[in-house]
Amino acid sequence: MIRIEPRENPSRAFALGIPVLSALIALALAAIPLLAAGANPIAAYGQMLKGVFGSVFAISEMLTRATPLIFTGLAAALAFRAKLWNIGAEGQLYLGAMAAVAVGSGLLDISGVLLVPLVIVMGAAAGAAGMVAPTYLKVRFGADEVVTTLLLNFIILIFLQMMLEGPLQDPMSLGWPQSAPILDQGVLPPLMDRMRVHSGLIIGLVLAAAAQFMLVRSVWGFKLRAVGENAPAARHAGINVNRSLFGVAAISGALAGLAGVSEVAGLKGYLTTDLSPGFGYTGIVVAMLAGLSPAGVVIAALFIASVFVGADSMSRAMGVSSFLADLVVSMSLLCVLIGGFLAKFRIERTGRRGAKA
Amino acid sequence: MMDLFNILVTESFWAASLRIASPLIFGVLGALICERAGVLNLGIEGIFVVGAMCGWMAVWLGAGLWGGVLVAALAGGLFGLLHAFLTVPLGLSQHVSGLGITLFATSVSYFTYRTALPNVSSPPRIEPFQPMDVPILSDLPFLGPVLFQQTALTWLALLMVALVWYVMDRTALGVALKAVGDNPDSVDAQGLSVYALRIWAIVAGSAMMALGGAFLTMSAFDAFFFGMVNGRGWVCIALVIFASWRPGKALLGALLFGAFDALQVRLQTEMGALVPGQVFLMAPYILSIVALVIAARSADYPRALLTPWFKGQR
Amino acid sequence: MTDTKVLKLNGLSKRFGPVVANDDVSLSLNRGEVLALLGENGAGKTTLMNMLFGHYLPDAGSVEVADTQGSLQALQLGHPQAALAAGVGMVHQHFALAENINALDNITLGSEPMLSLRRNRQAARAKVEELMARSGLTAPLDVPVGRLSVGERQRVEILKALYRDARILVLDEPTAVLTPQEADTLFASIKAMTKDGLSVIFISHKLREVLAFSDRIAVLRHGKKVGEMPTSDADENMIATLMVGAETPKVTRQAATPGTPLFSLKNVSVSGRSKRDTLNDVSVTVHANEILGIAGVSGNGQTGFANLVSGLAVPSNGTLHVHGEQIAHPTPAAMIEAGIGRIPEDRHHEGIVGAMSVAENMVIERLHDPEVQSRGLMRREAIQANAERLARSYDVRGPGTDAPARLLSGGNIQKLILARVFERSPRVILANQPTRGLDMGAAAEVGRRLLEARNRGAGVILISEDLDEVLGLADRIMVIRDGALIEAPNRNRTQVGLMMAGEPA
Amino acid sequence: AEKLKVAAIYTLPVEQQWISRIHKALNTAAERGDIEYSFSESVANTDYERVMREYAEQGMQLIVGEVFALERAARKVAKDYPETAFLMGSSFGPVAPNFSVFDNWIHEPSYLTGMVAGAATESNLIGMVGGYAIPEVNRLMHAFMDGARAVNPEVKFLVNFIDSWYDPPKAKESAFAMMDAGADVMYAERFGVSDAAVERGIKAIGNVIDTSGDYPGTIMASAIWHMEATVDKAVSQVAAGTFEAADYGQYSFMAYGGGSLVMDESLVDAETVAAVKAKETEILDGLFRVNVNDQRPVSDN
Ligand SMILES: Nc1ncnc2c1ncn2[C@@H]1O[C@H](COP(=O)(O)OP(=O)(O)OP(=O)(O)O)[C@@H](O)[C@H]1O
Ligand SMILES: Nc1ncnc2c1ncn2[C@@H]1O[C@H](COP(=O)(O)OP(=O)(O)OP(=O)(O)O)[C@@H](O)[C@H]1O
Ligand SMILES: [Mg+2]
Ligand SMILES: [Mg+2]
Repeated sequence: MIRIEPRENPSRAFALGIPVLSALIALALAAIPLLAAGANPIAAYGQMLKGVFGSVFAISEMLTRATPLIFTGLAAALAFRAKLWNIGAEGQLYLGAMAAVAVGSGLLDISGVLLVPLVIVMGAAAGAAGMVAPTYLKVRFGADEVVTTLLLNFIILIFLQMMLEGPLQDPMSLGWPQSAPILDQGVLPPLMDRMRVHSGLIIGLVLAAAAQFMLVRSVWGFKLRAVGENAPAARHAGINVNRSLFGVAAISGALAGLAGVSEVAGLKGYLTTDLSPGFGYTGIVVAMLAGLSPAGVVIAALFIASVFVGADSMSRAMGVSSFLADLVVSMSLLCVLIGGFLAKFRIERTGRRGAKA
Repeated sequence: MMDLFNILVTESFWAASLRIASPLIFGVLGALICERAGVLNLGIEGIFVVGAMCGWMAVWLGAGLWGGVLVAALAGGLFGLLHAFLTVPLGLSQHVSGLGITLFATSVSYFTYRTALPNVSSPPRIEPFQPMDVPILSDLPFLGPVLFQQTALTWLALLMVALVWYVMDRTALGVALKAVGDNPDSVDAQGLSVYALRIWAIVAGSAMMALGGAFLTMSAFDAFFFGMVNGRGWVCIALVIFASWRPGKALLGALLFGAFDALQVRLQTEMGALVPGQVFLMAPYILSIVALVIAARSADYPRALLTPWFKGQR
Repeated sequence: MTDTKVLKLNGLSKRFGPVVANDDVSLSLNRGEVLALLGENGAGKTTLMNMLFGHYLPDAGSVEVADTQGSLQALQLGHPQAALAAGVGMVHQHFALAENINALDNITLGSEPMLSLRRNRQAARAKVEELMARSGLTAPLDVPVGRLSVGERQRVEILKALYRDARILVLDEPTAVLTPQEADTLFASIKAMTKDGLSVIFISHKLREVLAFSDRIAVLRHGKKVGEMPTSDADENMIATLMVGAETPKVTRQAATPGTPLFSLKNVSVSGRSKRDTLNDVSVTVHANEILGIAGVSGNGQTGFANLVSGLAVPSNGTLHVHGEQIAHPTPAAMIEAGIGRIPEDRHHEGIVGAMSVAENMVIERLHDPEVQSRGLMRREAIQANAERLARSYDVRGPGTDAPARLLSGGNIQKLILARVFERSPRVILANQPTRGLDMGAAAEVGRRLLEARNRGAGVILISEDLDEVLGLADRIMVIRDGALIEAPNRNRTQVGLMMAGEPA
Repeated sequence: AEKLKVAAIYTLPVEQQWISRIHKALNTAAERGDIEYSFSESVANTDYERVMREYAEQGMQLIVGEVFALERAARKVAKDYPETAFLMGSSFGPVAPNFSVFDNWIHEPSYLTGMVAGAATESNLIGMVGGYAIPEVNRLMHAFMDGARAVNPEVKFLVNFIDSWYDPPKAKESAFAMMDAGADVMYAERFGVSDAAVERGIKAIGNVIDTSGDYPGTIMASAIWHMEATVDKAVSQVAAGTFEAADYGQYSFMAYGGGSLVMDESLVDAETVAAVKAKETEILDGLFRVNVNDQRPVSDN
C-alpha cells in the first residue's frame, strides 16, 4: 500500500531541482524513440542543444515560438484561476487574427501610431467576444464551457475558411484562401534584424507582468481568486460572481485573441487557416505547468518552445521522423507533471498489514 | 424543404447516419465510463489515433480483423492506464493530463507509423470489415438497408451500448462506478477501493475509445492516415454531456450528430451554390451546442468529476 | 450487563505532519455497551475512530475485535474492508453517501460480488426492510439519496452499518443535524439493539444526550485519553472540565426590552427549487436588543429564509425592510451595505474561501472599504494588521493569518466568521446554525458574542435545530415549518419540539 | 561526382497525394545516386521559415517545398541565402537569383479524364469530392468539368469539399451521398472516394496519382502528375551551377512529361478512347489549350 503525504518544507533547491530533473529524465526517455529510429542519442542531444541555443538565430526562433504560447498560456491561466475552463483559446486566437487582418490589411490606411493599437484592440476584442459568448451560455443556461469552447474551436476554424474564401480573401492571392497582408505600418516591428522574433514578445512579457501584479495585488485579482476557489462563498460575501466571470472571460479571450494578432501582425503578415499549430491547446499545458501563475507562464512557455524547437531541429539533423518533436514535447510534459507532483508530495510505502511501530 | 424531407426518408441517409455515428458511439461510451467514475479523459482524441493506428497495423501485420480490434483495445487501455496513473493516485490535473495524453498518444502513433513505414507514398491497405449481409433481414424494407448492411463493428458498438447500460443500471459494479463518481467517500466507507474502481474504469473507457479509432481504419476505411481522426474524439466529449452520462442518450446523441453530418454532406452538395459550403460543415457543431444549451439544466454532473481523491485525507 | 470485551484499541497513535492527533490511546468496549467519546473540536475523536475503521493507518498501536465466538482477534489495519468483515460499522461525521444512487444501493454497496452480472435485489431489500422494522430507523429506499432529508440520510448511514451485520457500531456526531425528537428516537432504537448484543461508540458534543444514553464515557484532550468513567458517576461540569482542562463559563441570558424594529418581512414568499428554500407568506419583525430564535426541523425552509436575509434569494412577492428602508433588489452586497451581518449555515462552503488566507477571508466582505483597498489595489499592510487584531480579539487560533483558511479547524473557522461579522457592528445579525458541530467551549463563545451584540442594540436572528440552544439564547421563539413561520406560545421544550414536528402546540 | 545535397520541406505527411509526387521524384533521384535527400514532413507554417533557414545553414544546395501560405517569407529566406537553390510550389512568380517555382499544372490530363467521365455517365450526373477549394484543386476540377461537357453537354456536377486533407471516412460519406443523389461517375480528388465507388460498383476518375492498381475495374482514367521532369531539371542545373530563378510550371505540362493520362481501356468504350487520344495529341502538338479557372466550383442545379 502506498500513501501520499504532502511535503512539509520542501527546500527551494528541491522545488526548483525536481522539475529540471524531470525534464532531464524526459530527455533520457527520448533515447527510446531515437534508438528505435536507429539514431545515436548522444549525438542527438548535442544537436538538440545546438538547435535551441546554438546561435542567435536558434535563440530568436525559440523566442518566436514561445511568444504565442505566452499569450495563450496567460489566457488559460487567468480563466482557470476563476475555474472557467476555457479550452477555446485556439478558436479565440483565430478570431483575434481575423479581426486584425480585417482592420489592418487596408480597410483603414492610417499611420502606424494609430493602426498598430487599432489592430491590437480589435484583435483583443474579437478574442474576448469569443469567450464571453460561451460564458453567457454557461451563466444563463448552465451549458458547460469545456464543451462549448471546444466545439467553438471547430466552428471558428470552419468560419475562418469561409471568410478566407469570401470577404477576407486577398484579391491578389490567386484564389488561395488567405487574407491580404497587414499594411506595413500595422506590423508589430521585429526585435532584431533579419530575425523573426518580434515585439509581440514584449507585449506578452508586459502583459504577463501586469497579470501577475493584478492577480496578487488588485481587488480584481482578489475577487477572481475568491470566485475560482469558492464561488458560493464569494457570492455570499457580496462579490458579483457573474461579473467576475464575464470580466475574466473577456480578458482570457482577449489574451488568446492577442496571440492571433501577434502571430499575424508580428510574424506571418497575413492569415491562413493554419496560422496556429495548436497554440491554443498548448497554452493550457503551459498554464498548468506554470501552476496557473502568470509569471510562471513565461517560464513554461520558454520551456515548451525550447523543447520543441530543439527536438525539431535535432530530428532534422539526425534524419529521424519530424514527428519526434511532438513526442519529446509530450514526454517532457508528462515527466514534468509527475516531477511537479513529487516536489509537493512524497509517496510513502507502508507495510501491507499492521503498522510500523 | 421538399429536398430535406426527401433526404430524411431515404434509407441510405439513415444508414449513413448510423455509419458516421459508430465511432462516436464507442467514443462517447468510453468518455461516459471514465466520467461516471469521476475522471475527465481529454486523452480521447489521441486514444482514437492510437486505436486507429494499432488496430490497422495489427491487421496489416497479419493479426486478423478481430485480432486488430483486440490490439486496438489493449493499446487504448494502456494509454488509459497512464492517464489513470496520473489522475487517480497522483491526482494531477485531469485537463492537463488528458491533453498531454492526446499529444503523447498522437505523436507516438505517428512516430511509430513513420518509423515502421519510412518510405511509403500511399498507405498500405488491409481488407476491412465488410457490411454484414444477413440473408432475410437485409431485405426488409427500410430497416434492412439501415441496420443489416452495417459492418460487424457497428453491431459491436450497438452491443456496447446495451452492455454499458446493463452494467451501469443492473450490476453492483455499475452502482459502485456511479457512486465513486459522485462521492468517493461513500465507496471507501463501504470497503471498496476508490483507486481500483477509477483506474479500471479509465482503462476500460479508454479501450472503448480506441475501438472508435479502430472503426475508422478497419471499417470506415482500410488504411491509416495522419490526421484522420479529425476531431471526432472531441465531439464525444461534448456528446457525453449532452447524454447526461446515460448510455441510451449517448446512442441518441451520437446518432443525432451522425444524422447532422450525413445531412450536411447532402445539403452541401445540393445547395452548395447558394450558401458557402462551410455553413453546412459547421452545422453539426452548432447544433451540438444548441442541444447542450437545451439539455444543460437537466444534466446532473457526476459530482466528483475533476476532483482527485486521496485515501486518508480530507 | 455482561463484561465481555468486544473491542480493544491498544496504544493507537497518529500524527498529521506536526499535529499529533492521537497519542497512545487505549480503549475498550464491552458487549452491549454504549460508550460516549468526548472531547473538544480537534481532540482526535474522529481520527481514533477512523483508525479503527481502517480509513487511517495508525503510526503505532493495534486493534483487537471479538469474532462471532467472542474471542479477540487482531484486526488488519488500514483496510475498511477488514473492519467491515470483522463486524465494525461506522457512521461518519460527514455523510459518506453517493447522492446519485438510491438508499438501497448505498446500503448494499460493496457487499455484493463486483463482477457478477446479476444482483439479488429482492433478498437485499428484504433484509433492509427487516432491519428497518427491527431498529425503527426508516428511510425511503428507492429515491436518489440526494433527495432525502438530513435525518433520512443519517438513518441510511446507520442502516448501512447494520446491513453489514455490524456488532460494533461507531457513530460520529450522529445527532449534529437531528432534531431533539429525532435524536431521542434514534437513541431509543440503538438502545433497543444493544439488548441484542450490539455495542456502540458514539461521539457527541451534546452533553444532554451523552448523559441520557451512554453507559460509559471516555474523554480525549489534545489526542490523549484524559479520563474514563461510568456515566452514572459523571455530571456536566466535571466532563466539561475534563475536556478543556478548565471550567467553561456558562452563558446566561438576561432579559432585555426590545427596541425599534430593525428588520421586517411582510407577506414574503420565496419560490425555491425544493422545500428547503421555499418560503410561504412569511411576516416577521426583528427589533433592536432582541434575539429572535427560529427553531425547526432542518429542510423546512431555513435555507430559503437564510438566503433571503443574505440577499441570495429574491422574494417573489412581499416587501423587505431594513431599518425602515425597503430593499427592492436584495443582493448579498446590498444586504451587507444595509448593515446585515450573516453567519452562514455551511461555513466551509459559504463562509470562507478555503484556499485564501485567513487575513484575506477577514476582509472579503468589505473590498470597497478604503481601509482595505486604495485605487483598486489591496492594502496589504492594513489587511495584515486588521487580521492580527481580529485574530487576537476573537481568539482565532491556527497556523497563522497568512495560512490558507481551510487549515483552520471548524471552530476556528467559525470564529473567523464571527470576527468578520461582529467587527462591522452590524445592526442585524443572521446566525444560521452557528454552533453546529462546535464543542461546548466554542459554542459558548458564539452564544456570548451573540448576546453581546444584542445587548449593544443589534437585532439577532438565530436559526437553529438545536432546541436547547434556541431556548437558551432567544428572547422570542418562532418555529419554521413547511416554509411558514409560527410564533411559539411559550418556551416549553416539549411543546416547541412538537410544533417543530408538525403537531398542534 | 559529388552528390547534390537536397532537402524537402512539406507541410503535410508524405502520403498526401500532391506531396507524394514530389517525394517520389526526389526518392528516384536519390536512388539513382544523383542526390542525397532528406526531408521534414508535417511542418507547421509557423515553423516553415525556420526549417528553411536550418536546411540552408546545413549547406543544402537545393531546397524543395511548397510555400503557398508563406510566399513572402520564403522569398525573404531565399534572398538571405543566395548560394542555395530554392524550388518551391507557389502561386506566384520566381525571384532572381535563386528562387524558382512550380505547380501541379495537370489541367491538361484532367481535361482528358473529364472526357472519359462525360462519355461514361448514364445518369449525366458526376460527383466530385475535394479537400479544400484551393486553386490547385479548383483548376483541375474545372478542367475536368470542361472535358466532360465537351463530350456530353447534358452532364451535371455535384461538388463537395470536406475541408480536410485527411479524412477518408468523411470523403467516402460524401461520395455515398452523391451516389444516393444519382451520380454514377466519381471524380476522386481525395482518398476514400474510389473506395465508395468500389462498394457501389460504379466508376471513378483518379487524380494526381495512379490508383488503378488499388481499385481494379473501378478507375477508368487518371490524370497523373510527374515531378521527375521538374526535379531532374532543377537538380541538373544546380549540379551544373546554372540554376536560375525560373517558373518550372511548364515541366508539369504534358509536353514535358510532367502530366500524363492513364486510361484503363477495358473500361472505356472504343469511341471515347479514340476521341481522348486525338485530343491528347492535339494538346501535345500545342493545338489545344485547356482553360485555367481557379474559382471554387459549385454543384449544378
Ligand atoms: N486528514 C487529516 N489531515 C491532517 N490533519 C488531520 C487529518 N485528520 C485529522 N487531522 C488532525 O487531527 C486532529 C484531530 O482531528 P479529529 O477530526 O480527530 O478531531 P475530532 O476530535 O473528531 O474533532 P470534532 O469534534 O470537531 O469532530 C485535528 O486537530 C487535525 O489537526
Ligand atoms: N486537508 C487538510 N490538510 C491539512 N490539515 C487539515 C486538513 N483538513 C483539516 N486539517 C486540520 O484539521 C484540523 C481540524 O480539522 P477539522 O475540520 O476536523 O476540525 P474540527 O474542529 O473537527 O471541525 P468540524 O467542526 O468541522 O468537525 C485543523 O486544525 C486543520 O489544521
Ligand atoms: Mg472534525
Ligand atoms: Mg470529529
